[in-house]
Amino acid sequence: MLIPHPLLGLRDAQEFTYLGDARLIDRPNGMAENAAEAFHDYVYLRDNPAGVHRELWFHEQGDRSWLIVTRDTTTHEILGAELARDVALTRRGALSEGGAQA
Amino acid sequence: MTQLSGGLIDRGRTIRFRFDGKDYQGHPGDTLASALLANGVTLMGRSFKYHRPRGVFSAGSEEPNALVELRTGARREPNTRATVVELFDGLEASSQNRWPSLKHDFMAVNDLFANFFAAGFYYKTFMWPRAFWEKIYEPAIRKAAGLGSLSFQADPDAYDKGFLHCDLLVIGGGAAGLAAALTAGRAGARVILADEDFRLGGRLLAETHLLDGAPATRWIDRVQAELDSLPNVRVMTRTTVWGAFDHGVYGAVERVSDHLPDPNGAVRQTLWRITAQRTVLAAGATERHIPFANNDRPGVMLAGAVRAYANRWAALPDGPVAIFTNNDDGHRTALDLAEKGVTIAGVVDARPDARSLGRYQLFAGGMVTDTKGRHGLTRIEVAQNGQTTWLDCGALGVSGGWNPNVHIASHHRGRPVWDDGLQAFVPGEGGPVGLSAAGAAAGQGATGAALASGAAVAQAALAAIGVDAALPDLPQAESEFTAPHPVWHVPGKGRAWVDFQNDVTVKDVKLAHQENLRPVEHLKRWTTLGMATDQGKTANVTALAVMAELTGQSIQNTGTTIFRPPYTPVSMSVLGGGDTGANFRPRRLTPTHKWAKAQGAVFIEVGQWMRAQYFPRPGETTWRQTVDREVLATRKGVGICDVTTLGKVDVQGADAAEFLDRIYANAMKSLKVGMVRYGLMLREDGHACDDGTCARLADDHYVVTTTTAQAGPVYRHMEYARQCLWPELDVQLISTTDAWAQIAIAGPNARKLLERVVDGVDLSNEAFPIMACASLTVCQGLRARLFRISFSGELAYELAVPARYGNALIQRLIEVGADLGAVPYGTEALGVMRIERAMPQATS
Amino acid sequence: MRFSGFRVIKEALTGHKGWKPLWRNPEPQASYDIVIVGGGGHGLATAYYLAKTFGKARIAVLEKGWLGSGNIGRNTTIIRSNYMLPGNEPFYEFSMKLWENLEQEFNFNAMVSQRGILNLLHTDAQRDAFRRRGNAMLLAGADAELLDQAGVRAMYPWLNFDNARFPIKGGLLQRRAGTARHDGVAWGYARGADERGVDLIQNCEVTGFRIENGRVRGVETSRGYIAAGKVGVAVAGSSGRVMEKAGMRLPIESHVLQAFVSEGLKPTIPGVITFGAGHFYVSQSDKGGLVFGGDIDGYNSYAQRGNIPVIEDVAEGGMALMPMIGRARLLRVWGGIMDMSMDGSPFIDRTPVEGLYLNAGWCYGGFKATPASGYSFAHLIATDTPHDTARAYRLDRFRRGYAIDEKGMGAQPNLH
Amino acid sequence: MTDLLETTALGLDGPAVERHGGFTISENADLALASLALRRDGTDPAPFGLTLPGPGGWVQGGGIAAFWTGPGQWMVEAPGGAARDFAGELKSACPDASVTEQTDGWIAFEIQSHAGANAITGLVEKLVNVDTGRICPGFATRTGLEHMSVFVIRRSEENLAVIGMRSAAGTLWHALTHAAARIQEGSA
Repeated sequence: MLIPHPLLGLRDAQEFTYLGDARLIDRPNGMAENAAEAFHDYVYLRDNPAGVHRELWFHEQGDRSWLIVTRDTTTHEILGAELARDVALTRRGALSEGGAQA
Repeated sequence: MTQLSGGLIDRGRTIRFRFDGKDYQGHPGDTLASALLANGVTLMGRSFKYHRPRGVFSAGSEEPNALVELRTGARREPNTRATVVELFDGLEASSQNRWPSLKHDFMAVNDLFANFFAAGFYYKTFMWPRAFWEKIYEPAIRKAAGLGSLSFQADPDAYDKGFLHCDLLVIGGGAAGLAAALTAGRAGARVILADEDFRLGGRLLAETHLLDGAPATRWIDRVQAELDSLPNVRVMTRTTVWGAFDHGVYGAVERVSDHLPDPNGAVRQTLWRITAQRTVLAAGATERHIPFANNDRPGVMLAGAVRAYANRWAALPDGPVAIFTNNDDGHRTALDLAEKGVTIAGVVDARPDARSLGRYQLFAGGMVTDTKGRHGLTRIEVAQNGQTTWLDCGALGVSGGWNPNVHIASHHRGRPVWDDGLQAFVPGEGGPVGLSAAGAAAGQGATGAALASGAAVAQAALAAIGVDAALPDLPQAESEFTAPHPVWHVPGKGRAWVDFQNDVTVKDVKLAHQENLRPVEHLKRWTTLGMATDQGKTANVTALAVMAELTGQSIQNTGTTIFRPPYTPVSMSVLGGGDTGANFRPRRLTPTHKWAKAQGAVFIEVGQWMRAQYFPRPGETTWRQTVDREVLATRKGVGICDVTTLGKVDVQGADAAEFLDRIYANAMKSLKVGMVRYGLMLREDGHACDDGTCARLADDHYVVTTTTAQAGPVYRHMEYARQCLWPELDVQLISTTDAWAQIAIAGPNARKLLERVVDGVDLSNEAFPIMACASLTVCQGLRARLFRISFSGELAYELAVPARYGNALIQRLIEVGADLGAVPYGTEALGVMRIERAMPQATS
Repeated sequence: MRFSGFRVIKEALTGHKGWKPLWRNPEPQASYDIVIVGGGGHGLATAYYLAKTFGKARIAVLEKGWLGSGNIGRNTTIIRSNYMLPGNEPFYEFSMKLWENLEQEFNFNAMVSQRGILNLLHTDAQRDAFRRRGNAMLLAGADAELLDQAGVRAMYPWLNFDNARFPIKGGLLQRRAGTARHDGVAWGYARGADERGVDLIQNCEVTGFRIENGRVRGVETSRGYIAAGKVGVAVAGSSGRVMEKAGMRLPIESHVLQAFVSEGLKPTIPGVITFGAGHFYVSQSDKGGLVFGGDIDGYNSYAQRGNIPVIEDVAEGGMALMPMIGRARLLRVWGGIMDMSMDGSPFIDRTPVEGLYLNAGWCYGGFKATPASGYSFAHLIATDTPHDTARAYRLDRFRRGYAIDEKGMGAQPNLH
Repeated sequence: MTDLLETTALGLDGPAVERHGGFTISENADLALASLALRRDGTDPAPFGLTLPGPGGWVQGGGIAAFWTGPGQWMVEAPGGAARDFAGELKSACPDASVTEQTDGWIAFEIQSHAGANAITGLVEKLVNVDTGRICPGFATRTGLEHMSVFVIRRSEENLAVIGMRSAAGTLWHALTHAAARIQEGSA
């Protein structure tokens, strides 16, 4: 497999370490009332679709970037890849504009 | 033997070789199979189950019968197809799956009891008494099964692997492949052309077609010369592309020196991982046969193979040749052979309206119904219009049409589709992205069509990646393809083989139908159809057509089994690559390794690291004695231990403190500059996953340590936290594990010893208390870091210096600490001291 | 029809005319008491035990493809009970005991062969861990022996002892472990179930569940609606897909595992060997092929095919362990979908939907569990209480803090 | 100046230099390395006047060189500077950035081809899965090599550097020399 690194172009997937479901970047607030329940779902229930899946890959043998790769699990076709940091910052921005983040 | 004139062998040179202990001669250009045929050898192997005598059946990698053990000693290579072994001087081969000899095989007794060994018989018996399965039945089955045997010696040859990248990969160097490579090469694209044969040309080499009025080899040579001259084209012969993987990655094996008597230390085979933007599959087609009673005798061959042996290698089995066909292609064999002066015993054409294309006896609407000849074909029985005749012949060429080699196009579980016009499966949807088939592999088997298709498919493939390619001028070729008339087997009483190697007959297919194992996967598994070393290349389509006939389903709906890599079997050695011994995986050495080794240390593997486990001294006979001494000496005087393997991460940035506060279970923000704190990390599920220390070197600068085993995962997690969870924090990370040699100095005399190496720093308890840290210099100006931390409960420090000085430092510490009782200790003593002091042990 | 050596001889002498279909091809009925979704090993075994042991009738097994087309038809055939944790070991030992009498019981030779499994060890730490595991096995009534290097050498003198990156220091041997012919297991259960009246319905894909008031009423299929009193789902790699139709998210990820077979060879490797340090395990089939494998590819997948790095990795491991296999050739690589759970252990449990039961999460170790899984699942469906040995395989165990994590890797499915 | 003696990454007293095939492979023990990472509000640094390269790039000038290692992160090389506190110098030059000493974290093996640029390409094909069409002078990347993580830098047409973990220097040396020797054998 080849991962289209946003900065480095196509790279051998062997350079990467796989984590899984990109929802893991949305870590629940540990201080919230329902934290136990939220963490159970966060830790143990991942998206496992037969089809398009957004997932985290770490360029461990490369530039040490975490990527969010969009991939079809039935064909392995890759539809895109972004720097996870950019995605996380965007979400932060969106959240703080909405004033939701404590 | 029948030796013919012409052929693509160099009669000017002679090659000596040996088969089953007998000496023979052949010529450059020969394969083992062609040379054996030229020497009059037709019996080459025994089948898997019934140990039936078998001769060569094909002229390529689809060969089910002529399997040999090639070479001797540690280089012995079982199950090698004689049809693809390039002859070399001194070649030695032996037949296999027989005892005591190929001619007189004791296990051929199986054939007499063949009726008992029908498909699936072993599922129905051998169950009583229970203990007999492992003790009696199974060993007997195992001994009779299998084919060749391994030498049980390590492979002495060298193997290599590598990576190639190209715009266009062309698989197959026949008419279509050459046209594709030429098209792309001239357009300036980066091209790789790979062909499994040792000579480019593919099927053209076996044919007498003229291209632009001249022998095909003239065009092939011209194209090859041009491709060789183009710096953007890499021509790889003896290279089999064996699998298609995701995103245009292909596995290929180049047989670098398999054609040499001895690689002489050079690489034998290279595994290439080829990344191609686009791929043209021009892998040709494989002829299929038509099962009839006793169709497996040596001398019964594919008609196209008979033609290949005659045209390319100028060799045939003894005696007249007969043909059994359901299409025009069978006639071409008769024509070519007749041209060479071979007697044609007759052409049996299953088509009632068949017309003769030359001067030979034609049996239109005929069928071959039986054969004779124990170790080699002598006669065939022909049935026509209700009458039977026996014809004398030494060889029978059978042609049931051609199956496009759709394998690699189907490696992504793409299912081939049945083309009624062609009477063949062609590549279907769902194949590897970026791959298109051309030539015979796409059902374009006529030479002219193959050439045109190769060029056109390459042009389209390049257009998709933005390369404009002009179609090259292609030679004029005769057109010669006609679709076969569907005849899938000859009905009759005798056993008619479908899969030769695994001895699957039409009756077995019928039995599978009778017992309701009708889905094609059940058929395969129940009968073992297509599970032999040839993966049923000449058998599967025929068998599923027979099943379709029985169920009344269409061939398309009956479907194929799944095509999976490799296309042809690949040696374990080349897949396993080069280093299988001590360099199988990286080994990490500590900065003091050289010194420890000189001290006679016993090393232990910790992750990839080799750490000193203990340092035995003369007279110590058990590890326990040594470890006890090391512990006591440390407790009493001072012990020294290399702890470099602990992971180290340099953490900087304005928010470094906040970041570490979040990473650890305990607080780090409150840590003062110049101090160290023990830290515990938790997984998201609450389990402890790592522990270590966190030292604050400056307001915005920390160094944290991890356990040896978790150095990688902890760093990965910290990057994850930094990039994904808290991207707003200003923090920078980098591993410094290898940069610093870190030495633990523990025991009541630790301070005294340190004072002797540290450059003018007050190490008193007041100035440098427990959990203090500092940057300083040692041994006259060497930059160093000192941490007052202990994992063994003693007065202890860890001293870090640039790794290159670690070896000298530990030596120096031992030297200057001699009077303080300085001794080195290893991981075992470290563990003992930690446990004795109830310090937490690193998680595993 | 009863199979026997006598019967084989009789049929051979009479032209094999008397062999009957191994199972019928029934049309699906409008309703069943129990519908099992998935005609793989676990589903077929469940139906078999429901009919045979628990006396249930009106059972159907619905299979979207052909019987045994899931992981039962695509694995490395190893059977063993060498686990450590109390949640696991009694279950797998129960399975081993069922294996030991399986063929006589269902009158079909599945070639259960107790040729022993040897887990190699290379370090002191591994020896300690294996000793601990061996003791746990003994406590659960299984067999285990810790071998030193000489013991390993006596069994397999051709392993790489001398120039190895990971020198072999010993191994944990379970003699009663071994292999079984995977297709034979599926066929044996299928035949046994069919004989007891179970309808095995092939080419029948479940496309949805009909659930009313929190209770399952039946399943929608590609061959129409089928009403059912109870529905048991045993679809291995498709668990995520199928249970989504019942509105459930599972603590499971689907991953691809590749497995390998070499060309046929004369007897080479008598037992099963695992080389954890090199990500490689191997045995030899009765047909002579070396059957081997290694790690999963490591990314979520439903594509049933893997990629080349794992092929190389496994071959490297094999060559490092036994350099004498170098001249053997790889014949075929295949990939199957594993339902990797969050702790590496399976689920046999009721679901929040009444009457809907789930058997899933076998990771890449489901084959050896087939008999016990079928038996326990049948027990659960028939009696609505878990079988004694499968009590720990609950869906809510993470919420309750009872993960069964043999490898200690935590909630990272691709590391189990 | 310390009186402790250096040991090279290969455990020798001096840097290894060997010829294998058409290549000379030498251990660059004198190379100082320091990583440089941007801070949140830091200005783009130009250490000692060197403009830092973008992804995949390596530049040299003013007696130092640098290559991109990750977003906002570079490795700066100072040939011959291993004995100095190069990280300290770099930090003084770029006070706004995070600087970390990396000299002994790595070992650089310099490979010189005596058979032209094509031989370098041939060697790279056997070592790492990076398109040789991209590995032109001025190219640097981090990738995998025989289960190790390495930096590969094309310093010039005929010079390639492979920088790996210091602790695995022996394994890396073996891999490089082995591959280099085979290139010659194969083409002989």
